[in-house]
Amino acid sequence: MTRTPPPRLSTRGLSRDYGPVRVVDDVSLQFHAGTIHALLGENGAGKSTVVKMLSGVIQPTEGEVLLDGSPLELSNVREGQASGIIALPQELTLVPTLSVAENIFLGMKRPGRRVLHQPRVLSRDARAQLDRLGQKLPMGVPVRELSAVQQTMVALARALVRDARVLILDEPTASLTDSETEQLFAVLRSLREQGTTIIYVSHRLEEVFALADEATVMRNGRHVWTRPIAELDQDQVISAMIGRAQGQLFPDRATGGGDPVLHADGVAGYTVDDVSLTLRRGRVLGIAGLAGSGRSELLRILSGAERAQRGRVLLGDDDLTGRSIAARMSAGVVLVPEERRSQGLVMTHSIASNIALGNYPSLSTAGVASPSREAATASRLVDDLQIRARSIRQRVNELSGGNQQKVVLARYLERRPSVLLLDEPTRGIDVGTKAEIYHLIRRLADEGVAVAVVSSEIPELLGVADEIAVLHDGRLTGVVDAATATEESITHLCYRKSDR
Amino acid sequence: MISHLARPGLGLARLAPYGTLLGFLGLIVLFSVLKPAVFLTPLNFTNVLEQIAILAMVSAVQTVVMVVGDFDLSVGALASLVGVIVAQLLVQGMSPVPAVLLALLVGLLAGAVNGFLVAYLGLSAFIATLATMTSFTGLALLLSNGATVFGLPDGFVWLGQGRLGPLPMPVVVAALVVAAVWFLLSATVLGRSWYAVGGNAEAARLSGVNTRLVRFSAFLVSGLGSGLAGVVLTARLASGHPTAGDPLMLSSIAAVFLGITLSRAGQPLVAGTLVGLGIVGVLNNGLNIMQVNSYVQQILTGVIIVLAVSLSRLSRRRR
Amino acid sequence: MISHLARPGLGLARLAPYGTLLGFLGLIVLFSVLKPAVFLTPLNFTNVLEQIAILAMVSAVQTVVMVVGDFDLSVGALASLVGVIVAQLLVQGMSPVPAVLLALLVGLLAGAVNGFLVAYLGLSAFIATLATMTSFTGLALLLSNGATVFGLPDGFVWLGQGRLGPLPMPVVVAALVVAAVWFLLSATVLGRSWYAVGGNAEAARLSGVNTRLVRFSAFLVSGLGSGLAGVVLTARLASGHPTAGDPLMLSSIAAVFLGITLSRAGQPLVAGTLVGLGIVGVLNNGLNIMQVNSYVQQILTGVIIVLAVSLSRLSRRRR
Amino acid sequence: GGEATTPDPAETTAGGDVTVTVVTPYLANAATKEVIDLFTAEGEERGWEVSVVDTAGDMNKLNSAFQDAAAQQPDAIVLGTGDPTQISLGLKAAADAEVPVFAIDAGEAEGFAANVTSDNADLGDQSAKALIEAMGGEGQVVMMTHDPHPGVRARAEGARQAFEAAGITVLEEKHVNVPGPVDDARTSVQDILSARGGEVTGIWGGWDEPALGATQALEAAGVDGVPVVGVDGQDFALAAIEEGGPFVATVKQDWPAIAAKVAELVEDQVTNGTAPDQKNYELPGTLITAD
Ligand SMILES: Nc1ncnc2c1ncn2[C@@H]1O[C@H](COP(=O)(O)OP(=O)(O)OP(=O)(O)O)[C@@H](O)[C@H]1O
Ligand SMILES: Nc1ncnc2c1ncn2[C@@H]1O[C@H](COP(=O)(O)OP(=O)(O)OP(=O)(O)O)[C@@H](O)[C@H]1O
Ligand SMILES: [Mg+2]
Ligand SMILES: [Mg+2]
Repeated sequence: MTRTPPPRLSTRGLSRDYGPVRVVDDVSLQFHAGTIHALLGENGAGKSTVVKMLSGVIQPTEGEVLLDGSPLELSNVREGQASGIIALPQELTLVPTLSVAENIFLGMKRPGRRVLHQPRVLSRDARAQLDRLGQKLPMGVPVRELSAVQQTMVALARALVRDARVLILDEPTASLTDSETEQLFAVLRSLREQGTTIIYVSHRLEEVFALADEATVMRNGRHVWTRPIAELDQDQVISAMIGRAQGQLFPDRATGGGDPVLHADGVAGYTVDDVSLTLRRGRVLGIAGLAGSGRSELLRILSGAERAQRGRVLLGDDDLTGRSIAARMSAGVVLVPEERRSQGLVMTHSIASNIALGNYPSLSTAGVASPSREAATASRLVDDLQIRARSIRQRVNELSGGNQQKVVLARYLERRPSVLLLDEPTRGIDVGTKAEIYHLIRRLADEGVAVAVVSSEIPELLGVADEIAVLHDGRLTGVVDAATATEESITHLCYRKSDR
Repeated sequence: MISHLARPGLGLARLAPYGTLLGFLGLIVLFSVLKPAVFLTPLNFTNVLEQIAILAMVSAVQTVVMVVGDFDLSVGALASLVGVIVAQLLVQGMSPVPAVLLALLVGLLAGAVNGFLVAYLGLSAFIATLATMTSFTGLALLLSNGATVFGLPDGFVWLGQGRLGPLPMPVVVAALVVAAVWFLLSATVLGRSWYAVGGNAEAARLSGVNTRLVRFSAFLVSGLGSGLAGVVLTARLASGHPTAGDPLMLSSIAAVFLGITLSRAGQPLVAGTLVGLGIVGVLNNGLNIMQVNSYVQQILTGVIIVLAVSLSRLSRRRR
Repeated sequence: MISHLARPGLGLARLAPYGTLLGFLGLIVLFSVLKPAVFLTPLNFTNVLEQIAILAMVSAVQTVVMVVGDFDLSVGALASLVGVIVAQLLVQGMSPVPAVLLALLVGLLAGAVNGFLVAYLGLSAFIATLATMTSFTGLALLLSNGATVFGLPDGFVWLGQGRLGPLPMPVVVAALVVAAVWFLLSATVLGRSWYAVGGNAEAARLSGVNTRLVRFSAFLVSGLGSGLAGVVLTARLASGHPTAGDPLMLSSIAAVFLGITLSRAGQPLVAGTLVGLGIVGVLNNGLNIMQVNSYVQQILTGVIIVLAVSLSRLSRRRR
Repeated sequence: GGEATTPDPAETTAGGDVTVTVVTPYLANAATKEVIDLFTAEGEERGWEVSVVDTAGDMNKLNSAFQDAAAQQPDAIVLGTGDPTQISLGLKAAADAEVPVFAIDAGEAEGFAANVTSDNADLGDQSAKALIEAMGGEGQVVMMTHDPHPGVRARAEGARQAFEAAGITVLEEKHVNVPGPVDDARTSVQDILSARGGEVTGIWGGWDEPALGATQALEAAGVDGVPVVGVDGQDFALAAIEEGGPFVATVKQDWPAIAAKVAELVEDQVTNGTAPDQKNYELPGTLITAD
């Protein structure tokens, strides 16, 4: 009998309760040195909860975590870090007012640098880290002035800079575009070579197959199985996750429609510059571009969330330029924002009140809210979108990331818009539900809604859109037919300067 | 689990279990045991209610401002100012009803100024209301010439000293104000918008809420309520004093903060504010009744408040 | 782009262009034009410095507490208490140096109590420091028996009334305190941790910052600084008075808030606080010099502060 | 920059006009306000330019106000009530600028050219005696005090001695909070009545506002026969006494006489160069009752 060394990190009978509910139930896992281990499961399956217990953010109700075979009691993140367990949480946790360098080294005890703050040294070291990720970020500005992708890169750099024995990444690529993802994978592979244990949570299965050595599937808080990636295919994983076989991922394309509904005429903002495009009834327009290319800003200008510095926005003959968000929403133009926590949700409020927010015109009488209608609406949407929650009264900060995203979607869908602007709508959503959202988008389009979708996943745009508009550095570099476009042709446009 | 906002009701169900409420009950038990013959009488009960009635009006409207995530430091000075104004009008022979209405209008206008500065000019509520507080105090002193304005008609004084059945009038008015604020906060779209703006202003804005108007309206309510409190205070004292309302500022914010310790969402609730008021009122009354030395009474007040609030920490689940 | 936070320096580069600074300069120009012969003299300049010196110490440490996202309402009461204690010790014959050290220790302890309540028990800073404020005031009244404690030795009084070269001692002490706080905030890892906790405590915690210790330390600094302010105040008044420091509370928070309007990140900066202090000091001095009626002066103070701060809105980029 | 450019006195007091600056920490107090107004009127009658600076209870600022005032080189500075032990710095600034300082109702101190005051101990004594008489020479009293104010503290001391001499027990001394003294006193007395029932047979107010609060508490509780006295003789107190309720007496300070005396001393000093012959002038107060 050969004595194998104990796994780098393992769990024994790990369970976690929130109140009366057990969200992780008797999970025993083993993570070995020098491997990348994917943790998979539907939204709300308990992946992030496991990750939090491994890194000391929360403590298990039962069971234990073992490092190199010996039990480990982590009462906070600091103790986890001291043991070499470093986690990148699912939700962005940066200090918005601090600089890139300060965020990267925040909370790190660096020998010889524990008392004095030396910004120059800090910036130099930070830049070295970002170089590994192939990122050039402005070092001086507070991170809140960076785009969502850039912020994710900062958070990644923060996780990578701490000599991790165990590195846990909870959906690091949810908002990354392909090129950033590739850079990240290169770094992760080299860490694997050096013997680091990597635990990787993601809903992008292609990535998992490209990167991981082993995969664990969780369902309803329980461990389903752990297998080597080489023995698996995507359908197996999906059916293990959702407990049944997956139907068709993408719906069929539009057949009819096409009347122009919303028209942007030479709009400009901070990054967006002189963009003109048209959304058509019954059609889905995908919007592609690199990080920071101004995709989000374009939608924000169309929806009134940000004032256009130039240009006009027309809804039919109706000039919306200068109208408030509320006025545009009443006119039927609705934006589902990119960042669910900072822009979408009132985190301490319930699912029901988050859905009601923005729908009061139909959920009240003479200014008095109707709790029964609010509840009925919320219940219906929770069922429709399969939001996994104990009740519609549960606070959204107790939901898993993907389910929070669904609550945001639910609010805006209930407005029954005629123009729907979606910014990264499937960020953090599991494959099963993604398919449903794609079908939902198509159903809305078929009912006559004009849809725009911003996404960092080009395959997603190819699958769901009729046409794809591509932005580079705020300018439109082309609008192509999705049926004939390929990933390569879109990527090409993403990098190409507009020929004006 | 219980909804935070979707269900109206006095909101007791939304309170965290135990917590500061325990502290409040503890205080009642303490004084009941120590001085049963005095503390536990209907008369003393009415006294306590009467003593906190005016503070209750201000705390109720302060609750609204704090729901949207701001403070109103000018409430006390405004109550003083409006009190002086109504007294001046009455002394100059105006009859009570128009005098009161005019004074309330001043309160509303003052609230509009605060609201404009905070919601539309974007000043921080602290600076804006500290500045208006200073100006209101100056105005009150100027209008009253720094002195007590007295000689008010009985019809008016009844508002502060009369009774409706067994209840002192200030208690009746306070009950109406609290009920109105409770209704606004828990049953109306405006109330939910206040909570949404306080919870996440950007999310509210992107949901089509006119966040500026919503914040503005909170200060309007605060101005009106503070003005009313000033009117009742003047009636209760049968005279207008240019600084009579000033202590209301810190106490009202304290009552709301005490109440927040009872809220699961970390946002103020009318029910929580009532408990906060109860603590302030019972503590003061009880220590007076115990005949504690005035200075020691101050020391104890601080200590007991800390103890009462710390109880809410015992019932807190670990993070 | 200009470095936002990564670069030390007095932090002027981090200030929003124009803004409240304009308001401050506007005030100086105003009074210079209206009363050049009095306002623009070195003597008056020293007077203004001396007048804001004690407030400057408290505002500097209040800045630290507000950087971590809290308030300290007890600063004024603590200054009073420590002032009474040092006066009592001196009157009882202790020599100045040990008396001052002992008094500062009391300040530090009081800060530790506040820090414990806020950082470790998790009470809201408002409630916790309001409660300790009440207790500190009660203690100061009790220890002084409500009266002024006087008859302090000259060696001690020199700390408040003496001069070092042309500079009054309180100005020298205030400069040291401000410099120390500035150094802590901008050049130490602890200072950056204060900013991190104030910017997003949850993010800081998940990055491995000991957020409790960091908040606790902010209150320690505040207690020590308030205690020192109380000592210097007592020396300046040549007597200990149980409520002498009380006005420092609101003024210090106001100075920090005024300063925040100059910060791009919306977080307090020492440089901003200095401008806030400048506004408070110049406004008070200037209006006194103009011999404006006291009540009108209060009205104007509010109005001018609003105007000065509103200027910062003109230079703000629209959202 | 050492070479001081202290303004030439002739420049600021152009044309030989007399300027007087009044500084006070208590302008929001009606009695203080009254005497300062009276003094201002006296001064203006004499053709002086009188300005008033209030520091709203802030003693540190009071010193600053002295400095500001001294920097302007007025002919005199008048302190309108306040504690001389806390303003040595301000007095020094005035002395350095060679500006004489007169005090109204402050107390005797080195830096004052003179202090003109009511005898606060006497005010306390007179009011206490009026209360004792109204109680029929016996009983137990509650005192409403505010020790941080030196004048009120002296009155309380005077009253305490009078009660002791007459064999009256002081049940409780209740500190009245400022601002908001009327309501605070009302609340305290309401609670004291609950706790002590009929034990209390008289209430002494350190100034008129707490006395008014006590009166209202007694009336609201329907308690008869417990007299209240105040000190200061403010208008509202006189009105309350006239009504014939529990408020039976107050001691009016002779503000007109005090203001006139200070103005006279200032005039002597400034125009005639004669220093006051006394450091301290104490003018008696007048007891006012319903009769
Ligand atoms: N603080 C909390 N209180 C109550 N329930 C919670 C809390 N945090 C998480 N849960 C519940 O635990 C379950 C598992 O959540 P978790 O975040 O681990 O899911 P996940 O697998 O990471 O999902 P996703 O893919 O959507 O991120 C969910 O049903 C969620 O509602
Ligand atoms: N108010 C603003 N002030 C300054 N810069 C801004 C502002 N709004 C957006 N930007 C900048 O404009 C650029 C485009 O931002 P936008 O969020 O639209 O990009 P995006 O294509 O959606 O990228 P991402 O994938 O990062 O979300 C970013 O670099 C961002 O920093
Ligand atoms: Mg998750
Ligand atoms: Mg984007």
